[in-house]
Amino acid sequence: MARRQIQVSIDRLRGHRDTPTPRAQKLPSDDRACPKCSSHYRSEEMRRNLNVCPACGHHFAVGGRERLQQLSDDGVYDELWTELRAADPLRFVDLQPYPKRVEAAEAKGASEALVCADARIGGRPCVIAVMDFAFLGGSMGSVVGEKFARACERAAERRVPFITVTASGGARMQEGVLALMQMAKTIVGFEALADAGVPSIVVLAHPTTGGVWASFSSIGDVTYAEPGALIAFSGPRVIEQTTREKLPDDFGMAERQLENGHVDAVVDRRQLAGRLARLMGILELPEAPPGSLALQLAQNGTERAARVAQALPHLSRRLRDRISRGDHPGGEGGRP
Amino acid sequence: MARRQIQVSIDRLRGHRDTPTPRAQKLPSDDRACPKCSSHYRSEEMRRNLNVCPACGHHFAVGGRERLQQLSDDGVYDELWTELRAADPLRFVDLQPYPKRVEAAEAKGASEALVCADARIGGRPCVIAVMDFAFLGGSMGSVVGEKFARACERAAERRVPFITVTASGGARMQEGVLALMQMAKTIVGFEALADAGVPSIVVLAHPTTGGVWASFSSIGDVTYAEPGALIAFSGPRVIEQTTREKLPDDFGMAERQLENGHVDAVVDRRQLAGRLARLMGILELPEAPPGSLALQLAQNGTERAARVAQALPHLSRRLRDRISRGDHPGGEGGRP
Amino acid sequence: MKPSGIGGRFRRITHRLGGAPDGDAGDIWKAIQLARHAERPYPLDYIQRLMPDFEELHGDRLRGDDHAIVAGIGRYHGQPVVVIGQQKGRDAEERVFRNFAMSGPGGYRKAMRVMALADKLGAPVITLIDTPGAFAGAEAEINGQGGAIATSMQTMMRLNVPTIAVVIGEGSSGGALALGIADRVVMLENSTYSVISPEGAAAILWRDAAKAQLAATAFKPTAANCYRWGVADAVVPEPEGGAHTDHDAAARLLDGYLSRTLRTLEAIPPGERRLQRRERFRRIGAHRELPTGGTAIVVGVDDGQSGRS
Amino acid sequence: MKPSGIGGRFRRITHRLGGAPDGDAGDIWKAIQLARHAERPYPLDYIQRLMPDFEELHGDRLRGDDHAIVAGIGRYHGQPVVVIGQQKGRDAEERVFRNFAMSGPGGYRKAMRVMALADKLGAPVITLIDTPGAFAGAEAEINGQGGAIATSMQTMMRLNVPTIAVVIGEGSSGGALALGIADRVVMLENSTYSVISPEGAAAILWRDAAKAQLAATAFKPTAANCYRWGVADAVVPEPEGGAHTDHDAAARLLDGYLSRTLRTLEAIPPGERRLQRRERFRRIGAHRELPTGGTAIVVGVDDGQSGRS
Ligand SMILES: [Zn+2]
Ligand SMILES: [Zn+2]
Repeated sequence: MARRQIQVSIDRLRGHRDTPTPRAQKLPSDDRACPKCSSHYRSEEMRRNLNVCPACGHHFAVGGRERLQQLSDDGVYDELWTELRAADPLRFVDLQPYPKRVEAAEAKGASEALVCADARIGGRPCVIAVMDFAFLGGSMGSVVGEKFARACERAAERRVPFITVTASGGARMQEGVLALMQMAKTIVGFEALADAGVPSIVVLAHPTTGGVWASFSSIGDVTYAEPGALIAFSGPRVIEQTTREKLPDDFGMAERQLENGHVDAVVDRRQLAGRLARLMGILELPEAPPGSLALQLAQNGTERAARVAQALPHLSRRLRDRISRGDHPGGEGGRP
Repeated sequence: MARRQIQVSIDRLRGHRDTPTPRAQKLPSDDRACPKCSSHYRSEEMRRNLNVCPACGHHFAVGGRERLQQLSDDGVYDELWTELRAADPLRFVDLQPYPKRVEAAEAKGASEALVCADARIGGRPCVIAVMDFAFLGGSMGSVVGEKFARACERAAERRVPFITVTASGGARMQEGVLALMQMAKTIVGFEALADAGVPSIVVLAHPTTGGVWASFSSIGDVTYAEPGALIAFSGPRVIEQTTREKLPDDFGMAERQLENGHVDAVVDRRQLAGRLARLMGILELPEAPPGSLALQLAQNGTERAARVAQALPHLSRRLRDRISRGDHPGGEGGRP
Repeated sequence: MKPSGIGGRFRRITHRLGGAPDGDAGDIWKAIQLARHAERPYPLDYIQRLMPDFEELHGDRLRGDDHAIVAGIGRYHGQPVVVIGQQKGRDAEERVFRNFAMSGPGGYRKAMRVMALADKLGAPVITLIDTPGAFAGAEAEINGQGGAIATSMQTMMRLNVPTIAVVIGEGSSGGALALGIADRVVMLENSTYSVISPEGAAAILWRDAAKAQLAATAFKPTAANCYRWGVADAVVPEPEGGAHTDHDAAARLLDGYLSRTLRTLEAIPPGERRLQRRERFRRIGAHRELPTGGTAIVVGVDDGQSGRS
Repeated sequence: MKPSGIGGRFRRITHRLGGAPDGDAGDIWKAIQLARHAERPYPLDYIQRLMPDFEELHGDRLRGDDHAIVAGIGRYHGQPVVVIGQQKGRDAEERVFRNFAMSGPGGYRKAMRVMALADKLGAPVITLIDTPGAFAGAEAEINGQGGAIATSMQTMMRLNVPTIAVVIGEGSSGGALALGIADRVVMLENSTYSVISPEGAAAILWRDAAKAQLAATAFKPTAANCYRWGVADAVVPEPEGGAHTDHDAAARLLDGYLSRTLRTLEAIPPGERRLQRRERFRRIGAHRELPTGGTAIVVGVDDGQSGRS
C-alpha cells in the first residue's frame, strides 16, 4: 500500500504536544525524578525516550497529543473534533464548580480527556483515540463518550483499525448519571466496529480504572497493557477500605492482569508503535472484499454441490497409495 | 390446551418397564437395602416411591422406561426408534467382545442406553430422551447419539419442549472414536432446538460423567439435578489418581454443582414431574407465532416511526402532573 | 445568546434538556432515602406479584452462583418473560447472603447466561435495578469485574428480544448500568440513578465520608431529573408515600407500565428494535460545540430536533 | 445376508464403511508412538513456519491464561487466520508449564474468545489438536470442565467463518473433540484420534494400567481408520519416517492442504457452510436398524448413498 502524506498542519497541535503530566509539574525545574529508581532526567531527554525511564524502564504518564505523536508515522496526525467541549448539565459543585475545573484543565492546553485523530502507523491508516490523564484524571464525560463513538464510527466507515489508548480514573463524577451513560455509548461505538468487522485494539496505560475498565477497554479484540499500569474496576484503596483486605503491591498491575486472563500482552512503550503496526498488518482484510474469492471459485459450484451429497467413496484399498501421493479422495477440500 | 389421549399400545413396552437396576439385581430376593440408611424395602414398595428411599430420601437408580413411566401422565408414553441397535464398527474386544456385551445388555430387556418417547407431562406434550444406566453404564455410542439427535429434531419440528434425563458413565469405549463423535452429534441436536426456539430441559441423575457431561447435558436451557447425583467430567477416582488430591466426599455432587453454578436446582424425584410440568407451562410459547402480535400492532407503524425520530418533548413543567396521573410523555411506550 | 470560547462561560443547557434539574436538596435527599427504604419492594417482591409461576435459575455456568442477582423465567401475561434483578436482603442475615445487592462478575455472567436463554426462546427481558454498585473486592477484580460489566452491556445491546430496564431503588455506578441497556429504561417515582453511591462520592470528591448527604444531593439523581436528561424514558408512579407503603399497589403500577410497553416493543421488528436501542444510548449526553468561527453550539441529549441557537 | 434380530449376530458393516479397519497391532502401536514422538512438531512449530507474523493472544477474559492451549491470529496467504492449538512442552520444564497439553476449562474458554474474534473479523479458524485429554483435576471440575468442552463444540458449530481442525499428534477424548468441530477434520498421516488415551482405556477396560499397548491397539485409532469411519475427511501426508524427522517438510505438506482447502471452503456461502458442518457431524456413527419385519439394515457413517442391503 502506497504511503500517503497526510495533509494537515500540525503547528497548532505541536503547541499542545508537550503538556507536562501533573507529576512533572510539581518539580520546580525542567527535571523529572523517577519514582522507581530515583534517577533524574531532563524533560527533553525523557521525552526522547517516550517518557520511559532510561535507567529502570518505569513508564511515566504521557499526554494525549504526545501519545499521538509517539505513535504516528513521523509524528504526523490529524486531530478530530477539538470543537467538542464539556457542558455542565448538573450545575455541579463539589469543592469547586465543575466549569472552573474544566477551565483550569483547558488552560493547560488540552481540549478534553480524549484526543482523537486520523493517523498512520507503519504506513497503515487507522483512527486513534487517546485518553489524557492530565485532563481531569482522564475522566469520561459526555465529550469523551461522544468523541469515542464518533471515532469508532469513523473507523468502521473507513474500514481501518480502531486503536485506543486509555488512562482514566473512570467516569467524570461532575457530569453525574450522564457520565455513567457514556460507558454505554462506548459500547455502541464498539458495535459499529463489530458490524463492520473492523478490529479494535486497546492499549491500557496507567491507570485504567472504574467505568473505563468496565466498558470498552475490557472488550477490545486485542488488548495490550503498558508495564506497571494499574488496571481495575475498583482501585486498591477502595477495596482495602471496603473489605479490609490487604492487597499485594502488584494488585491489578498489567503483569498480574495478563496472568488473570484480561490482557493479551504487556508491551513496553518503546515497542508499542512497532507492535501496533505489525498487528494491523496481520489483521488487515484482504484487498478484495469478502465474497469475491467466492465468486472467483464459484465456477466449481456444481462440483461442490455434488461433493456435498457424495457419500464416503469406496476407496479404502487405494487410500494408502493416495496418501503417499498427497492426493486425497475428495480433492482439494478433502472428503465433502 | 385440550388433553389428547395418546393412541399407542404400550403393552409391549410395559413388559420392559420394570427393568431392575444393577444394584437391585445383586440382592438375592425381591428386597432392596438402602446404602445410605440400611433400611430394607420390597421392590414394589420402593417402586411406588419412585425408587427413593422412604426413610432417608436416597435416590436409587431408575431404568429408562421406568423413568418414562414415572414422568408421563398416567404412565403412558409412546416409545420411539426401538429398532436402532448397536453395531460393532471397531470389532472391539476388551475382556470380552463388544457384541457379547450388547447381547447381554439387550437380554435384560432394554434395547439401548437411551430411550426416547413422545409423552405428556401435566397435559403438556414433549419429547423425552432418558438414559438407562443399566444398559452398559448408560454409555453413549452411535445409537444413543442417533436417537438423541432424532429426538431433538422431533421436538424442534413439533415445537414441543425437549426433556432429557441423563445417567451415564460417558462415551461407549467399545465404539472408539465413533462414540466420541456422538458428543458432537448431540450438539447438532441442540442446534436444531436453538433454531426452533424450543426449550431443552436437562435432568441430571446419578451419575452423569465423561462425554455426556461434556456435551449436551451441561448446556441445557434449564438444568435440574437429582439429590446426590455425581456430576463430573472426570470422576473422583480418576482425579485422585491423576493429581493425588484428596477430594471431599461430596465432590461433584448435585448440591455442590448447584453452588458451583452448573445446575439450576436440585429436585427431589418425587417432585420432578410436577416441576417439569410447571416449567413447561412457563416456557410455553404464546399460541400465536412470533410476529402476529407485531402485525396486530402494525397499524400504529407511522406513529411509531414518528416517535423514533421524535426529540425529547419540552414537557418539563407538566412532568409532575403527568407522573401523578401515570400518563407519561411518549404514551404507552414512554419516551421513544 | 453570547458565544463562549475556550474557558468562556458555560451556556445553560437546561432549556434544551426540558428544564433545569430539580435542585432542592431536601427533596432529593428524601428521594434517596425512599429509594433505599428498608421496606421497599425488591425484585422477588415484584416477581411474586407479577408472575406467580416463576422459575428461578441459578449459576453462571462457570464457577458459582452470585446471590446478589436473582434471575429466572416466569409466565407474564401469557408469555415467558425473563427477569433479572438486583436483590437486597430484607434482614441482616439475608443482606449478607445477598452481599447487599453488590454482585461480583459471576452475577453479571449469570445474568448474561439467562439473557441468552431469553434470546433463544424469544422471551422479553425485564431487569430490575437496585444496587449501591458492583462489589469492590480483590477476587471480583481477578475474575474480571470490569469485563463482566462491559460484556453484560454488550450482550444487552445485542439482544433480539424486547427489553425493559426498571430502576426500582438505587441505581449506582457501572454495577447498575450493567443491567441497564434496554429498549426502555424507566425509573420508579422515588428511585435514583447515579454515577456513584453517595458514600463513594463523598469519599472521592469531598474526601470526607460524612459528606454523603451533600454528595448525594449534588448528583440530583431523581427520576424526574433523569427523565429530563434522557436517561429515563418514563417515570412509573409509586403508591402515595412510596412503594414501601404498599407492595401490592407498587407492583400493580409497575405491571401497568410493563405490560403496555412490552406490547409496544413487540410490534417493532427485532432488527429495528436493536438499532433503536443503540441509537437511544448513542444520543445521551450533554456537550458544547465550539466551531472555529467561535459560535457556541449546544447539543443536548437528543439531536432529533434542532439544538442550534 | 442373514437378517439378525435382537441378540442375533452382528452384521459386518466394514464394506459399507469402505473396508475393514486396519487391525494390525504392530502398525497401530507404531502410529501411536509416532503420534506421541517427543520430537514431533507442535502447534507453535507449524505456526512459525506457516505464518511468521503471528500474534499470540492470551487469557480467557474470565480469570486466567491456560498455557496448554495457544491461540492467536496470524497472516496466512494474504489474510488473517486464527489458529488455536494444544501445545505440549518440548522439555521437562515446558511440559509442566503446558500441563502436558491437558487444558482446563480456561483453555477452552480462551479458545472460544479467540473464535469470537475470528467470527467478527471474518478470519478462518484452524485448530491443531494434540492432547492426551482434558485435565482431570478438582479445580477444573469446579470451573466446569464439562460445560467448557460442550460450549466450545457449540461455538465451533456456529462459527460463520471457514474452519479446519487438524489432528497433528494424539487426539484423545472430549479434550480433543472440543477443538474438533470444523468444516473439515483432517489427520496427519501418523496422528491418532481416539475416545480415550491408551492409559485411560487400560485402567478402565482392562483394569490394568500396564495393558496400555493392548488398549491402544484395540481402538485402532489410526488416520486411515478414522478416514474410513468418516471421522477424518482427509489424511495429510508426513515426511518419510514421520513429521519429527523434518519439521519444515511437515509444515509444507500441511500448508498445501490448508491453503487449498481454505480456498474451497471460502467459496461456500457462510450459511450453507454452517449447515454442511452440522450435517457432517450429524451423520457420523454406525448402527444397525431392526425393523418390526425383522430385516436388518445397516447404516454407515454416511447415508448419502444406499446403505440398505
Ligand atoms: Zn527509573
Ligand atoms: Zn435410606
